[in-house]
Amino acid sequence: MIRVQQQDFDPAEEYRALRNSGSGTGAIATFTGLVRDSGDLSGVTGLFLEHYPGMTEQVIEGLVLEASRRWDVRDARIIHRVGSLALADQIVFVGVCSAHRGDAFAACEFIMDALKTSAPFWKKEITGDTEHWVEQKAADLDRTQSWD
Amino acid sequence: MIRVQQQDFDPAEEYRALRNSGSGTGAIATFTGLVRDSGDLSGVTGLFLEHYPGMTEQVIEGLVLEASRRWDVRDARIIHRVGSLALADQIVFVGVCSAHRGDAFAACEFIMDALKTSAPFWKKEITGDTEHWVEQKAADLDRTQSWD
Amino acid sequence: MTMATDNSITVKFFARLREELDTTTLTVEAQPGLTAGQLLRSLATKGGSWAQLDGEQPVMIAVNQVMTKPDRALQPGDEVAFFPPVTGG
Amino acid sequence: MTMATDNSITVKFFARLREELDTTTLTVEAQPGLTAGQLLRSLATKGGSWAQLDGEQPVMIAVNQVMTKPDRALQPGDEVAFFPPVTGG
Repeated sequence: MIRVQQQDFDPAEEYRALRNSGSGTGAIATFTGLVRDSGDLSGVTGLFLEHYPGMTEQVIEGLVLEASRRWDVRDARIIHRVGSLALADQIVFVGVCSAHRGDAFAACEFIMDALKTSAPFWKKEITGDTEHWVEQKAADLDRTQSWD
Repeated sequence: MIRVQQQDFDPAEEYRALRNSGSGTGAIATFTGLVRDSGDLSGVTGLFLEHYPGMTEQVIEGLVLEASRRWDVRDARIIHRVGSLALADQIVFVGVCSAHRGDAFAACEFIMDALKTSAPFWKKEITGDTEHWVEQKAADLDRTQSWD
Repeated sequence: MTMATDNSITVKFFARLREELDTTTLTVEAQPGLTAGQLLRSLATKGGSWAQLDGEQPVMIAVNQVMTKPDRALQPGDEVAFFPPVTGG
Repeated sequence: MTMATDNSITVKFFARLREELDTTTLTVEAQPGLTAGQLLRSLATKGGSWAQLDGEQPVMIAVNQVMTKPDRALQPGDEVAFFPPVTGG
């Protein structure tokens, strides 16, 4: 399940769906990203998130397929918000369920890392009345390459 | 927050508490373990979980301290159930929030791995009318040692 | 009104590029052998904020919604997108 | 009724050991220099299911609720626990 949407999401609903994925599920790993007060800038009051409709969903589907090739993945649920977000808002959710905990952790972290460097989303930080397009971090590229 | 209890827990409540840990929180990683139908045996219908009251809580507190020394950990919430559990029941919850996603994932997985090899819990698998104390897995020891 | 012919290529811009070029979409004529990188450099010759497309800042390229390298040859009907390195998640 | 004296050591068993020995807790007298490992081997001499304590299966040892090695010397008032490798999570 992959969703790109403006509206907020409820991780509890996603967790319930993962938990109901069958009696072989022993492990559920989830990640949620929130808008925090310091990114490239400090004093961040909000974000604007742009994406490339169509391509985004395709890229994320590819990441889930790749994760499923590498690890035991019973189900994966990914939500990414776009548009205007406020401080402390939820941005992204990645949840994976598996028979085994190592697989659940690895697949969840892999999808999250790869999403940051290959899915066409762009973040603009807002601090009061200034705006700043976030620069890609070398550290994020390194994290993604570490899965190769 | 560390709890060892017979009753079930609600990961959504724990997530809410983690989310409210302050404006510097950008990442929440959670793990939930469920009773699944095949462990040492196949056709598992339930578990019985025993622990060493007092020592358990101390060991888990030590793991949280160790994780906080290694990574940025804003808050960690750990729940482990004991007593009789049925198939698909929730066994354990580990949730960590941090400024950064890498730290949240690492601290969550470290606590979960270390909990499996150093916290005094013992699992008995029940399959119909037979019972079987689960044996410690070499793979679990390996995973814990990989953090050294 | 100009109808897009079978021979056209749609070009899209996103994020900082979209804003700085003040352009969301434009249409160009396909030319035999034209690569995505050549198209990018030809757009850079428009000058002004377009000049940045000529290597000043990293520009990522997708053709038909799949990330690609600059040497990818473009076909009539292709959708090409140029955008800054992605920063979601 | 026997009062636990200042000189006693409490011994606890858990999980498979607790069941097979049919013992949750017992009390032994502290002896100068007695280590946790020596106590374990002395309990093994009771025979029957106790014999397994002499190295047949791995036994983990905690003293005062902290995991320890068999060469740990025991003091009066200590709480010693013997149990199989842990399997929670």
